[in-house]
Amino acid sequence: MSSIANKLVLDFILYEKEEWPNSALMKFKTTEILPEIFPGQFVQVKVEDSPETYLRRPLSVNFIDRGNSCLWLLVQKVGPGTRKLAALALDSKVNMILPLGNSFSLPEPKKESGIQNIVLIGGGIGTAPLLFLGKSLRELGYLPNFLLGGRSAADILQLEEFRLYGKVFITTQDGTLGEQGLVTEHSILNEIQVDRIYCCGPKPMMQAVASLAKKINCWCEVSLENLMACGFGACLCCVEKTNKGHVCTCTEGPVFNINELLW
Amino acid sequence: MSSIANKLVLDFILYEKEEWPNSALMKFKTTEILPEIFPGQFVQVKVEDSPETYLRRPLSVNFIDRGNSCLWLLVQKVGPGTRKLAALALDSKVNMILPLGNSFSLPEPKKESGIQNIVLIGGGIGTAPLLFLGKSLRELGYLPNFLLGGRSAADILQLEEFRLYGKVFITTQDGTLGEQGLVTEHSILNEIQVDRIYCCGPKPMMQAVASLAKKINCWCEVSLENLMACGFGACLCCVEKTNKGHVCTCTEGPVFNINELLW
Amino acid sequence: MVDLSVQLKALRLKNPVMTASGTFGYGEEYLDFMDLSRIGGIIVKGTTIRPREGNDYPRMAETASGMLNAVGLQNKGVNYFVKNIYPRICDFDTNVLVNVSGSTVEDYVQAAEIIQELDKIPGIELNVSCPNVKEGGMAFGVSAKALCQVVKEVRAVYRKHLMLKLSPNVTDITVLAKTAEEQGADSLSLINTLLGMAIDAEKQRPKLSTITGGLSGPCVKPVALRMVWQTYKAVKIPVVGMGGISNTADAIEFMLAGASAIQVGTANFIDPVVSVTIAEGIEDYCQRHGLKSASELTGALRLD
Amino acid sequence: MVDLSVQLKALRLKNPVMTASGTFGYGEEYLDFMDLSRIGGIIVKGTTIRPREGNDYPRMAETASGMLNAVGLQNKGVNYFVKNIYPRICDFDTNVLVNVSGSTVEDYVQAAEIIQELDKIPGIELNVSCPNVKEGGMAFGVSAKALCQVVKEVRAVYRKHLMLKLSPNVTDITVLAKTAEEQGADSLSLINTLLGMAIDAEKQRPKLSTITGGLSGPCVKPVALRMVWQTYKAVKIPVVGMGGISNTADAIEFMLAGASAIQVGTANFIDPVVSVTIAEGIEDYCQRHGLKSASELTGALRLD
Ligand SMILES: Cc1cc2nc3c(=O)[nH]c(=O)nc-3n(C[C@H](O)[C@H](O)[C@H](O)COP(=O)(O)OP(=O)(O)OC[C@H]3O[C@@H](n4cnc5c(N)ncnc54)[C@H](O)[C@@H]3O)c2cc1C
Ligand SMILES: Cc1cc2nc3c(=O)[nH]c(=O)nc-3n(C[C@H](O)[C@H](O)[C@H](O)COP(=O)(O)OP(=O)(O)OC[C@H]3O[C@@H](n4cnc5c(N)ncnc54)[C@H](O)[C@@H]3O)c2cc1C
Ligand SMILES: Cc1cc2nc3c(=O)[nH]c(=O)nc-3n(C[C@H](O)[C@H](O)[C@H](O)COP(=O)(O)O)c2cc1C
Ligand SMILES: Cc1cc2nc3c(=O)[nH]c(=O)nc-3n(C[C@H](O)[C@H](O)[C@H](O)COP(=O)(O)O)c2cc1C
Ligand code: FES
Ligand code: FES
Repeated sequence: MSSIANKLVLDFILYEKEEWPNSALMKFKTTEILPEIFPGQFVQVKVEDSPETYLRRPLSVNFIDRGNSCLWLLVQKVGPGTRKLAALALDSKVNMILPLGNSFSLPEPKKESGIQNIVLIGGGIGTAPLLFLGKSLRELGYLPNFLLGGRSAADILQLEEFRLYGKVFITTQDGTLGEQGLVTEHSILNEIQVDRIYCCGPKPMMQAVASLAKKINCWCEVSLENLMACGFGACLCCVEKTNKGHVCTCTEGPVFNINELLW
Repeated sequence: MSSIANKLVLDFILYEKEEWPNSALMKFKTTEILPEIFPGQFVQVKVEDSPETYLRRPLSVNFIDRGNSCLWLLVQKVGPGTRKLAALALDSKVNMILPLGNSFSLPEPKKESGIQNIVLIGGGIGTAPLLFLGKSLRELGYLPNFLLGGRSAADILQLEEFRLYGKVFITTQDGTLGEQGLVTEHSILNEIQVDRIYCCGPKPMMQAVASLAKKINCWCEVSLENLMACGFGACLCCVEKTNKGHVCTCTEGPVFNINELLW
Repeated sequence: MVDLSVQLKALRLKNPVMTASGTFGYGEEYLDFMDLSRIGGIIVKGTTIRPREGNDYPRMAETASGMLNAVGLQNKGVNYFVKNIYPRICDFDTNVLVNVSGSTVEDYVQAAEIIQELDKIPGIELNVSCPNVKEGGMAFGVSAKALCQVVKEVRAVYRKHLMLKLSPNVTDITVLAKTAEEQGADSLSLINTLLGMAIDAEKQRPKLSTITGGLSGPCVKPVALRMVWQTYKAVKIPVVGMGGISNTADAIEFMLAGASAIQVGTANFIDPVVSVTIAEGIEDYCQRHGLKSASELTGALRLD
Repeated sequence: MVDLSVQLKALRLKNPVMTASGTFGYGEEYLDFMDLSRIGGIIVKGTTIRPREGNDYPRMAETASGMLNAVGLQNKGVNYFVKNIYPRICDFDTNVLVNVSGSTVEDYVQAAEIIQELDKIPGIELNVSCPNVKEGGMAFGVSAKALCQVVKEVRAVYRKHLMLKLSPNVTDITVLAKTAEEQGADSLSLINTLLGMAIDAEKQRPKLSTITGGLSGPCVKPVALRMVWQTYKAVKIPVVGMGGISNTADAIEFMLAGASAIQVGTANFIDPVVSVTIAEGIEDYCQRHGLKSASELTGALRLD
């Protein structure tokens, strides 16, 4: 966990959008200076004028460009809030609270002797925080392996961006892209000696990855997506039972080492 | 009161809009055939995606062009619903229930001997139903006198349209347009022998017109704007106390002869 | 084919969707919009033994995801209903139940006796829970003793389906539910409106002529659902659930919580066809979930 | 200049805005967003004599204009509070009150005695109305007899400001309000959450691990406002109003209905600065309406 910047409430403008049937990549800009943000952190987005979304919606930071005060969100349309968000017109104003949560633990800059092979496993929209994480790892000298899984080819997003920072491996359940099957079944996991796994995706998938990691005795962090009301530690709604008891996933998470979890 | 068409729930598309600081003229089209609509009738508009507007909003029919299935609404921005409506982008879909309510009583077609001078008095947004009414009166051979009042010049809307169908007289409280004062103080009311008054506007203004009408013993209909929940006679929320007891202004109104009211 | 019909004791509904009293007029107000034969039943406007003028205007205020009303049982009395309204609506191809209110036990009993004579009215819904009328009404709904008496005496004279509508403005709804069951109610419907209030901050005045009024709409759904669930577990007679139902999912939730049928209220104002849409939606839901009959949904909430 | 300060008996708030227990952590969670000295007070998280793990996940569900929670008083116990949290927050330049919950009268008394020793805590808010905990909690809030006992015994040992938080899940809130007043409570705060429930129609399961939970947010405002009004008319001690307050107009409405001060709860989650915005808004409102002091708003609802 890194030292965390002050939390802010900021207005952003949507300046670019790429939309797919079930998801959208939304690029936001703010006129303010962005606080320092670490991979794995998230924002709480206010979805305006939607009677069904009283609370904010937590979304991982997909990418940032602090120099230009740009922040990307990758949004899967699963309900009223995300649908409404993904439907926003360019130039719409969106209010966010950020940066929230802890972050993925970054390794020391790469050395000959240390960690060699890092695998970032993302399932479905769980790939969202991995782009930013992959870029940070690349800056530390690593060549991350992105292992992306989905039900079918349409679920695999941002391929070009991922290729900028590392090697990409894909599984789809219907075999329409990459190897057919689940991420945990991908051949790469047998071919290389995995030193570190970062994982984000649906809970069953993360649990499968966690047990694989335990089996091969590999360091592994996962990012949880528990339901949140506030996102900054005030409501105690987002708890996960860990070896320290109930902890808030919005402040002590969303990133956890699998050893802390009771999975 | 005329014989009323079946009520429908119809989708419209906003195809043209004219906006002022406090109001907007919104022109809608539907692909369906519009039912017969009479002046004084209103529609119940669904304001989508506004957490504060659970109920529909009643708005008078400002104008219709049945041949082209067009319907105009003149909307004053007074709260969340009307603001949201007035802010809609062109091509937005809007759902309405229509036609609702009774209508202004139209006179027989003009004869030498009968009714001569008809005055349509509108205050603020109360001018909305008078355009459609004026057009209908013109079609019956009358040259309506529109007496339009407002706080200041900016409140006097659709002047050109009104001039198409009759003579226009104006009062503003600050004197920025027409005579300074209240509608009931306009000189025209002393200059002509008024045979019939139709009136729509804020309640105090309608009450002033009603007492003037009673004083000069003139036939007078007013259009009420009581709070409504359903708009079609199901909830009994919109009642006005009349000489028949509590009656629903959405079915037995919004138009009442002042003799029916207990003002 | 899904069997959508449900039984409320001897009363058969062709599907679980009814419309709630006070939100559906006498059904006639909706004839332009929908075919009444497509729903399981309608509960007509609150009817009292004597005509009532209702409360003064203003009678409604909008609130977050809901509304307050203070109609106050405006109606022309049961005899007017029998003479003038019943003949117009008695041939509706659905169950027409009359919602009955009163200020005294005698009021309820008399009205029930009069309505019993109407062949095509298979039941009444006793409203002991209207928060908008000073004299009685809600008093019966919040005291087990008063409720006991009114149900007992109406039951003694009324032989058709006796549905009792419970008030949510109570500490423990199961106490009242059990009382009504013991006194012979055939079914329980809930919830009536929650007592609420709205103020105009600028004018510094109440928004309703009666200061307080009845809250309905999606805002009350969580409370209604909880009470249906509590009531379902406490009694054996069928429960008819309502409170904020606006779409199929809402209706399914009430049935899972224990409702045998549901009523749609305020949502009719926003979408006058919604009750038919929900009836169709329930059929679709049953098909998708492999249910042969809608009644399998009742109380099927999974807790394992 | 408007005098924004209000008195809750001997307790002076610099303005009428407080934040509600369970929605504001220990205040620290909001330090990034706002200056705590800008509001009248904060009520920290529900505290119990022994540590509590709280309920299982999931603990929240969104509802129309509101949310359900089932946190279940997760906290590390009063002694942990005294040792580890109090030192960090005791210098906040605002009134810090501790919200106290318990399963037995003894629990409440012991916690009150311990907190009494903390110099910078001018009062406690007794929570007898948490709907999310099986053992006690709400039981005290819905029975006048139980409430009487707990207030009496806490009052016997606790000499600072004793605020009693009432449950809305009752037939007649004035009965409980009067009981608390008689037993010496200094002020009453209301409402706590309404007991509600949410179901996932597709999964056919409750959305909360505890099946039912506490409803809060704008959806409950009409009920809260009504109860504040009823309570204000029934007692002489100050009333602190809450339930869905999200903006200045909401706060003004509660004061007009009789609240001497207000608490902002769930709205803090959506806009963490909202309590300051409301405090400023009240000043502006008083100026526009020519009021010299915010306390003139209390009970100023016009009924003529
Ligand atoms: C730390 C964190 C990071 C996330 N990052 C992303 C991301 O980058 N991209 C993305 O598309 N999604 C992300 N999610 C999930 C996203 O928050 C939910 O999909 C969204 O809130 C659903 O809102 P809705 O109104 O569209 O759907 P709803 O109808 O509210 O819910 C649809 C589904 O989403 C879940 N959900 C609803 N509200 C929340 C909430 N407050 N927190 C978590 N889950 C919820 C529900 O359980 C349900 O299964 C993240 C969640 C968390 C907690
Ligand atoms: C038959 C009829 C015809 C109308 N015609 C027009 C018209 O042509 N153009 C126009 O701009 N306005 C018209 N109105 C008024 C219009 O309905 C309200 O201004 C609108 O509903 C306010 O909604 P809101 O959300 O913007 O404001 P809100 O915040 O809801 O209210 C702002 C003000 O409008 C009043 N209002 C709110 N809801 C209603 C309601 N359901 N019925 C009546 N008044 C309400 C409130 O009392 C308040 O004073 C008409 C009203 C009726 C009953
Ligand atoms: C305008 C209005 C009038 C009502 N009148 C009655 C009534 O006469 N008798 C009755 O038992 N319930 C009456 N109710 C309550 C409804 O039948 C229903 O119990 C309540 O509104 C909750 O359901 P909903 O949220 O779906 O509207 C009325 C409700 C509204 C909104
Ligand atoms: C997540 C959450 C936790 C809460 N915890 C407590 C608590 O510990 N003690 C308490 O007295 N009230 C608690 N409450 C109730 C609030 O203090 C408040 O009474 C209620 O939410 C109504 O106000 P609101 O609608 O402004 O939120 C909690 C509310 C929420 C939403
Ligand atoms: S979401 Fe509120 S504490 Fe985590
Ligand atoms: S608005 Fe419902 S009856 Fe008139």
